[in-house]
Amino acid sequence: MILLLVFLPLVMALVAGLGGRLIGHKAAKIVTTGGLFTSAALAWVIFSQFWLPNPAYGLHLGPYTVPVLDWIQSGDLSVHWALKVDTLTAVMLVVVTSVSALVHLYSWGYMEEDPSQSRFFAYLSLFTFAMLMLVTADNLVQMFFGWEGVGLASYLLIGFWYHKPSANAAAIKAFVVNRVGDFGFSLGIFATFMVFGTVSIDAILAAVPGQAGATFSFLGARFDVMTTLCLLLFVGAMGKSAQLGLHTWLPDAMEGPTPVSALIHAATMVTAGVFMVCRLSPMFEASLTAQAVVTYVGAATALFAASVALVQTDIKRVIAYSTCSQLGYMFFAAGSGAYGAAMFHLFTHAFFKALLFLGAGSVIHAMHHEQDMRFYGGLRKHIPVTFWLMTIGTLALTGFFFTAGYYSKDAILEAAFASGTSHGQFAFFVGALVALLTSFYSWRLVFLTFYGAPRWAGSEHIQHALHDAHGHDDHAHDHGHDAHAHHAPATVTGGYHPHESPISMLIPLFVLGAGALGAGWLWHENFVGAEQGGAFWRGSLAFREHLMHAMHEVPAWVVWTPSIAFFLGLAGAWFAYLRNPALPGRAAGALPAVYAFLTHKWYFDELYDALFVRPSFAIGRFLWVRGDQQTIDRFGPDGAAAAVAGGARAAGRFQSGYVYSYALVMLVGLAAAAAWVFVGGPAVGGQ
Amino acid sequence: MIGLSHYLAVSAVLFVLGVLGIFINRKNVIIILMSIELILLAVNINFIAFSAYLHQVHGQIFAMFVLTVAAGEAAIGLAILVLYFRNRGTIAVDDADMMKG
Amino acid sequence: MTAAVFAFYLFAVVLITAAVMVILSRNPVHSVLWLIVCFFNAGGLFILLGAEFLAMLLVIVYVGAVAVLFLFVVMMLDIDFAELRSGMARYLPFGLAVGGVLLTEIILAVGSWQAGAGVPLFDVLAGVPDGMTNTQWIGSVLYTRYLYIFQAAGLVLLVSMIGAIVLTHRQRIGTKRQSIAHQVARTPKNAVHPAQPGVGQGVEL
Amino acid sequence: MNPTFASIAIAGPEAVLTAGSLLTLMIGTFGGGDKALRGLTWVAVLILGLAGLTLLDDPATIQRGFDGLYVADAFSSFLKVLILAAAAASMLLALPYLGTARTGRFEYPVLLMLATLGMCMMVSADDMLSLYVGLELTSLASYVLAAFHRGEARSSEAGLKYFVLGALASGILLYGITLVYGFTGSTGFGGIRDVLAGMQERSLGVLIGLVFILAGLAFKISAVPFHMWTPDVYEGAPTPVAAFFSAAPKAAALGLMVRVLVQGFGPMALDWQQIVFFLSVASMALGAVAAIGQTNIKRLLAYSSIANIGFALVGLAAATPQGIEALLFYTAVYLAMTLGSFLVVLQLRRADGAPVEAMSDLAGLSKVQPGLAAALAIFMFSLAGIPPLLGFWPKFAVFQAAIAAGLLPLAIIGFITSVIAAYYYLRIIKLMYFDEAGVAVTSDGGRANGAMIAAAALFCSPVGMLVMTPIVAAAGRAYFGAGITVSSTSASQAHAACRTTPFTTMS
Amino acid sequence: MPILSIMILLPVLSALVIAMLPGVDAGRARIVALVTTLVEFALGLLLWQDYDNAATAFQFVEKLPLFAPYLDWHLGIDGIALMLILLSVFLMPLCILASWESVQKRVPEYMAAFLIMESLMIGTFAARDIFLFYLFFEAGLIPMFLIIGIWGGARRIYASYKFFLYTLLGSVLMLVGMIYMVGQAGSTDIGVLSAYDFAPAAQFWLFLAFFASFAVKMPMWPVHTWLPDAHVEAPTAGSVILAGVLLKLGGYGFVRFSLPMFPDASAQLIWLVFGLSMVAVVYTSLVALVQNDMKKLIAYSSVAHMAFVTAGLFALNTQGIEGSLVMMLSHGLVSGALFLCVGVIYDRLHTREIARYGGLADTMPRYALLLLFFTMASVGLPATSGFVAEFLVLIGLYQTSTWATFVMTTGIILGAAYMLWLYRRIAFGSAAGDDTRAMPDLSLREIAILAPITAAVIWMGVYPASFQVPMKPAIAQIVARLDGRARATLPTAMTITPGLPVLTAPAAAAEAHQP
Repeated sequence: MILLLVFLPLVMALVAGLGGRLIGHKAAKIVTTGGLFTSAALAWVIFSQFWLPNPAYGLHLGPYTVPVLDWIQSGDLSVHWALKVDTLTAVMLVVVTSVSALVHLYSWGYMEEDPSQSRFFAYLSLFTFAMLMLVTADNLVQMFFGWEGVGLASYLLIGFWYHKPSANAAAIKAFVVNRVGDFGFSLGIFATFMVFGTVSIDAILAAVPGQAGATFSFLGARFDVMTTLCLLLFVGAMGKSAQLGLHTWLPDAMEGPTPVSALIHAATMVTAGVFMVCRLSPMFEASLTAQAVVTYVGAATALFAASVALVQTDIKRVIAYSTCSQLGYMFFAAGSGAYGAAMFHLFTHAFFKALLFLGAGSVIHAMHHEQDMRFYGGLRKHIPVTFWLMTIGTLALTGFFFTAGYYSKDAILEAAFASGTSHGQFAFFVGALVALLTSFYSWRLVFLTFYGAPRWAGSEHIQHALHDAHGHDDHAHDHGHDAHAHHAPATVTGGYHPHESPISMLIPLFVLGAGALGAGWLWHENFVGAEQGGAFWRGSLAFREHLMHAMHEVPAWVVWTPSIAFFLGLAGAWFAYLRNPALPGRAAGALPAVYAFLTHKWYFDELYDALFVRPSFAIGRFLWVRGDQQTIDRFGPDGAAAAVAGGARAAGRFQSGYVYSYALVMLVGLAAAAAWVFVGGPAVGGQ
Repeated sequence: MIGLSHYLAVSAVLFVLGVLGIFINRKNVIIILMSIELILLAVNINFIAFSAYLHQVHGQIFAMFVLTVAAGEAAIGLAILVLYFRNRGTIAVDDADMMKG
Repeated sequence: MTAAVFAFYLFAVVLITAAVMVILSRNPVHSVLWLIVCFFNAGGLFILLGAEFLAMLLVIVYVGAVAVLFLFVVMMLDIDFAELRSGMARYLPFGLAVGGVLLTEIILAVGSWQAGAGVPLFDVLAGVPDGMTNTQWIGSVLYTRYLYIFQAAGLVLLVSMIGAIVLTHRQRIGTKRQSIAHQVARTPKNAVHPAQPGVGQGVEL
Repeated sequence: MNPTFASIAIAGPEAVLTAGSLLTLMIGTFGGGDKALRGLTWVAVLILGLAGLTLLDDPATIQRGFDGLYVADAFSSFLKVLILAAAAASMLLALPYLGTARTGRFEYPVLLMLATLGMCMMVSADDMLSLYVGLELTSLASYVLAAFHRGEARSSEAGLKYFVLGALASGILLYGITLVYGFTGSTGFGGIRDVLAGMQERSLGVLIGLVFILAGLAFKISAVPFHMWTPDVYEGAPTPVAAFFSAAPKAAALGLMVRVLVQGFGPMALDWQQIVFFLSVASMALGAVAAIGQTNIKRLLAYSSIANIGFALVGLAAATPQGIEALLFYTAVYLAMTLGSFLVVLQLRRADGAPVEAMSDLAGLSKVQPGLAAALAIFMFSLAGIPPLLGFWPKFAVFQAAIAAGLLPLAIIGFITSVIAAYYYLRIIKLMYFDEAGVAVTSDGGRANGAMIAAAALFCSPVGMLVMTPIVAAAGRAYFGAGITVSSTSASQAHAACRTTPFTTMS
Repeated sequence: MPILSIMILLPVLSALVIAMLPGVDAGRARIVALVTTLVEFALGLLLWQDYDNAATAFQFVEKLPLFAPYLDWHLGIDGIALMLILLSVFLMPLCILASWESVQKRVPEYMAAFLIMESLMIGTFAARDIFLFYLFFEAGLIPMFLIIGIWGGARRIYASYKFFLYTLLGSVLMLVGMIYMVGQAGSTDIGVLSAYDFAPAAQFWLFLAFFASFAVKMPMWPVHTWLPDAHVEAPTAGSVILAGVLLKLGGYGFVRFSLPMFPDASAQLIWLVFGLSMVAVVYTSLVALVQNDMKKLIAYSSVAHMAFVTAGLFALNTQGIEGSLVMMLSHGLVSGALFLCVGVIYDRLHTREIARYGGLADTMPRYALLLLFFTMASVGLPATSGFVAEFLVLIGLYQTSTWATFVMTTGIILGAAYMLWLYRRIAFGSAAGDDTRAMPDLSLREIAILAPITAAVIWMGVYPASFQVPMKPAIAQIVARLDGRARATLPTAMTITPGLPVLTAPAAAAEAHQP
């Protein structure tokens, strides 16, 4: 079953990708979507086996591993292709396959006009396969395979509209920044192998206690082994999950088609880092330092991303930064020891963030690929279904009572507070602040998009659509956002009539909306419940029951903090964007430095560009010209050749053509040889 | 008393003179040919001196054959010289540099 | 100072002086003449060493033949002697230095000669009976022991002969040579060619 | 039997060559004259072949004749075969050239044969006297041959230079011989060796004599710094003569040098080893470097021969039997390579009928004359010492000997110079294969020359490696016939010892 | 059946037929060459099939004293040689096919040169006599010189000279070393020499002598500059062979000679190799980033990849050496394929300048897909051969030098950067001109060339055991020979000390993890 689940998407991807031309778009879409729904169904079956008590397995199914093939065998190193199934995996399987299946379906409508749809669906399925390999990995190397595989798919999908230079740049950026993370991840794998002599996750986790507290010396200093391993691996997680420092690719990744953003950059791939930390939670448990680092990084990311999201005007970028911020939540939950809470938030987040993205996609679809919220407004009446579903998503995201986000975010904040560590306390306060910001920017998005007066006429996309009745291939045009960043948004419709998306796009929205509403209520006891949690996870992550107990005993103000933050944010957004729309502009004018700092995303891109990208090219050019050509070649082969040629000229001058100079050379040679035997020869007679 | 070394010294001087004759002279190839004769003469003096002091006939025989060969050599040398003169109209050593490098 | 010592120094000094003049003379004819002086004095030295035969050979072959050959060529080549020898070699100082070094080395080397340093002074040949002259002594081995070399020397001379002829003998174009056989074999039949030319036509020969 | 007749019987090649040269001379003079050149050449080749046939004796024995002036052994036989073959080739390859250059005179084969006779005498010399006379016989004939192209100023200039310097060199050689004679009382190699072996301390006179003799011989093999004549003479002399110079006399002079140094001066091996070392390094380096700027093929080949002599001398510098074996092997292969190269050059004619001498004339040859270009490419790669062409293996052998003798620096320098030298060999390949054709070049030569080119190319190609074993074996036997024997050890032990020990410890 | 001899001699024979026989025109020459190389490939497969994976001894041994006293015709293969021979015979038919239409000048000679090249490559890997190895090793220069010089690009003369003389200079030093070794050990048999213990001082110099040759061949920084020139100027198939097989000779030399014959020196000089490899990875990757010429970029990437090979070999442990060997095979396939890809578009537009292309994903989608695949294989994406190789190398290297691993691993970032930057400029965006837009997609022949390589790359990436298993006994032998040699103490050596609260099997666990 698990084999079918995992490999079906691969097969379908190959069918659609290689045979897309042969079988046509329609067939390609059918096979990939069909394959994914099959996988999703299987995933739910597996999940239910772990979730629901079943006497057939002694109430609950235990973890098991399905071997597939030998992979790399070398000396002590032994790596297999194998599929590991336990609760953690099952949760991920559900998330991945469900969202993927829905996104497939959604894309039928969204990508309807694209000339290379089959390629798109192939990529989606390929991505799903890689993600499934990641979550079912029984060893670090296979996890790395999935890790890189999803990176590849992400690269391909971000750059799907490869005519756009910005999409190409974003794709490369995503891949390379992820590689930076992978750099840490692979070093972590190497170090892990060196310390534990194996890369099998089960074996490593079993051996962790033996290495706790071990140190190694390196360059004269002593380092804690487990801390080092965890931090190296965490660098990988940071890259994949776009944590502060390695986050820069994620907002740019919005260049990809919106379903991709929903699938990869919200629900699944970016959570791989969280998944890895949870999967290896016993290792992190062995190092307090590593946990603290994880917490701080998570908290910082949450804060950073939320602050940037406040000022973004691109609807997808707002959601992207929101994702980034929510990933920060998950990390500080993990860092606080509440892995279950992290996974829970991952689970719920998948529903409501995918919902938001797909909703945003629906809006964009309706607005003819305009993504700038400044050209939206008043869409509530035109696309009501989308409006309502996005509102549900926003409620869940901001943690309105009894929505999915309410349960998971509360759990995280309470766990952080209850962890009793200083970094946990810190994370709690940051988390509370971020909850407020989240509420503010989320509602800002809703208000800007669906309320107020229409401001559509300023959009070039809309203008295009109006002038070009067909206008199908808009996304094939190279429109940067700067190109149409008008200063004064028009407040007219321009005669454009947005339409609600087709049913294939709405069904996924409904399903996800349901999840966003109900998933928290349905499963919170399993994921974070002190009593059921242990039985649910069954050792697939480090589940601290006492922490879960402590969560329920936190002071009341802690419990109420997120809700208060929600209301404060909602009120703020209402005040700034509905009640008093001129306020944001005035605020930006009053604090230009802060505004610029936020709109430039804390200047990370500029910093990296100056620190890494430009120097790399400059050094490369320097090494090529100065190093290879002017030093190595000049003093090496070319220099030697020149020296020999000079020698040849000198010898030629000696060969003057005159007999007497020839005779002289002979005599000099003769005299020199005679002198040599006189003074320098060895004292040898004839013994 | 005159010893062997006296003869050898004379011969050495003659030899070096012959050698010098080859390359201090830049104008006339005939002088070079004569210098070669001087060298061979030095050789012969050596042979005969050694032969006398060793009481052997070897050296004298050798000297005789050197004389013979030297005569032949002179003939060839002069023949080449004549040929060269016919081709170039000069026997100046300085002019013989058509080939170099 | 015995006569022999005097004779040695005389011959030696004249020999070296003449050799210097050979290489320094402006006029090649003078050089040849100085060369002849060299040969005579070298012959004198040979006689002092008891090698009469070689002394005579030197005078006969060198003075009689080689030097004359030189002279002949010098004259024949018709060179403007005034023009020649206007300059010394550019490398003269260096050349002299090398020559000096060489001379020193040779003198040092031969100075170490001592009879009896492992050299068998009187070998088979040295023990010829008394009363045998130098010429006889040479003659006694020249055609026996040195037959091989003697023959080879003949070939050397043959080569120089062929060489001289090959290089300098010119077949003059237009010279008439007598061929007696051809003359004798001539008959009217192939000498006379009857012709009956028509009017205005020439005879084709 | 009369000892003289017995001696003549030993000296078969020399006797045949003497009689043959006189015969051809007479045929030429009284027979057809210059018109009979073609016939005479074939007659001369036949005589050379006959002379070769007399070598079919058992080469293992050492026979001395003419009261110790002459020795016939496997060493001399090996070299004589090479010399006779090279001379025959030089004779044949001249035919087309002499036909067009209007220098077709019947004396050419006669002189060549007399020169060959001199060379045979050289390699069979067991005494300074026979050495000298043989050498002079060769030299005098060579001077004439260099100036053989009478109407050509360059040819007579070449003859003049060759003569003057050659005479100087033989003067130096003779002077060295007198010193050695005076200090050892002997002119025979065996006698010199015995005296030297008995000497208690080193004799300056013998040393200086040795240096002078070495200088004289170095001139003949054109080792640096006694090489200066080589490029000019090769360029000026008629091309077939240059081919001849580059081949047979080199073999003879190398053989002579080995015999003098090993048999005569064996006890002084450590002394001459250093001089040979220097000659070798200087020749390899100069040959490699100076050739780079050349534009004339013959000059280039002259420098190439200088470099090759340097490589061959590495074997002598090793001063071990193994080194001599390698040197002989080197000589054999070198002859084929150099003669082959000259043959190809001779085969080519420019459209205006002039012989090809400028390297630029070779441009694009591979398109016009693919066969000749391929052959020349084989020779060039072989001369450059690139495996698997045969030219690599003698280089390998000499350096192996040098390393076994502890001369690691020599080997390293040698290999590096071979890389530098590869550059100019490659240049010819580049001209022929990479460049577009410049002037039209035609092939003009007899079938015999074509066959010789093919044979030489085949020999130098990897196929030649198949005959490597017998050649090396013959060279090995040749060495052990040269008169060095180790007493009181069995042959196999001696072989093992000889491969690594210098002569001094063996004598 | 003397299968190795047949494999060596058959191409030579075909080459002679093509080059010598009159009346062999271009078409026939192509067919003869293709058939020959296919037969060779079939023979290679036969070799693989008959190869006994478990045996440690050399197999298919042939020994004839043909070239006494200098060397023997002594052939035999172990797993390492087997794999490299397979690589050669696999790439060869593809090279012939790749030249099918692009080479129109002097086709018979061209085919002959390639066939001879094939024979020499097989000979190099199969030689069991050290001088026979040298012979084949060195002889390869000649056909390659001609291939670059005759059928190369504009600066072919400079490139061919540089290639020839550079590599020749390196290898003559090795030859000196070989001669010395044979003199010491008294045998030319590689097996005997591998078991002979040279004095450590001698090992040091011998190691450097061999290093001079193999480092140039590899090529390692800073003697790499011949490679970009040679690659750029060589015709496509020439580049494929150069990158695919000839560069492997250096690595093969290290593993066949340097490691087993000079184990002490190898262990002592790891700092040198690591240092150069580290520089090479960063240096050449950065240089590759700024190239405007496709072939030059790939050439520089080859230098970086080869640095992984050297670093892995001198990790001196099973993973490192095995990884290096897989890397050699993988790089042979991948870089060969990349050059073929370049050749495909070069044939259409006759320029290698990256800026002249663009938007090929539109005009040549099949091509873009394959190029993407090979790009990813080049950057070492898991499930391609490149990953297995890089991973093994680095995991092995980590145990020897953490610091080196750290620096070398940056190669995976930089590698991704320059390869994707290249791919973006070629395949993405819009076409640079009308001629670029008019380029037709891959023909059937071109697909037939690239598809087998694709399959092989995936096979090696997913199930590398097929390729690793035959090599294991040989590698085990080498590792055993290296075992216990005193290693140079690197300043970055890492030792693990167990923590105070030891829970399980304290001493044993700690011992086991000491590097």
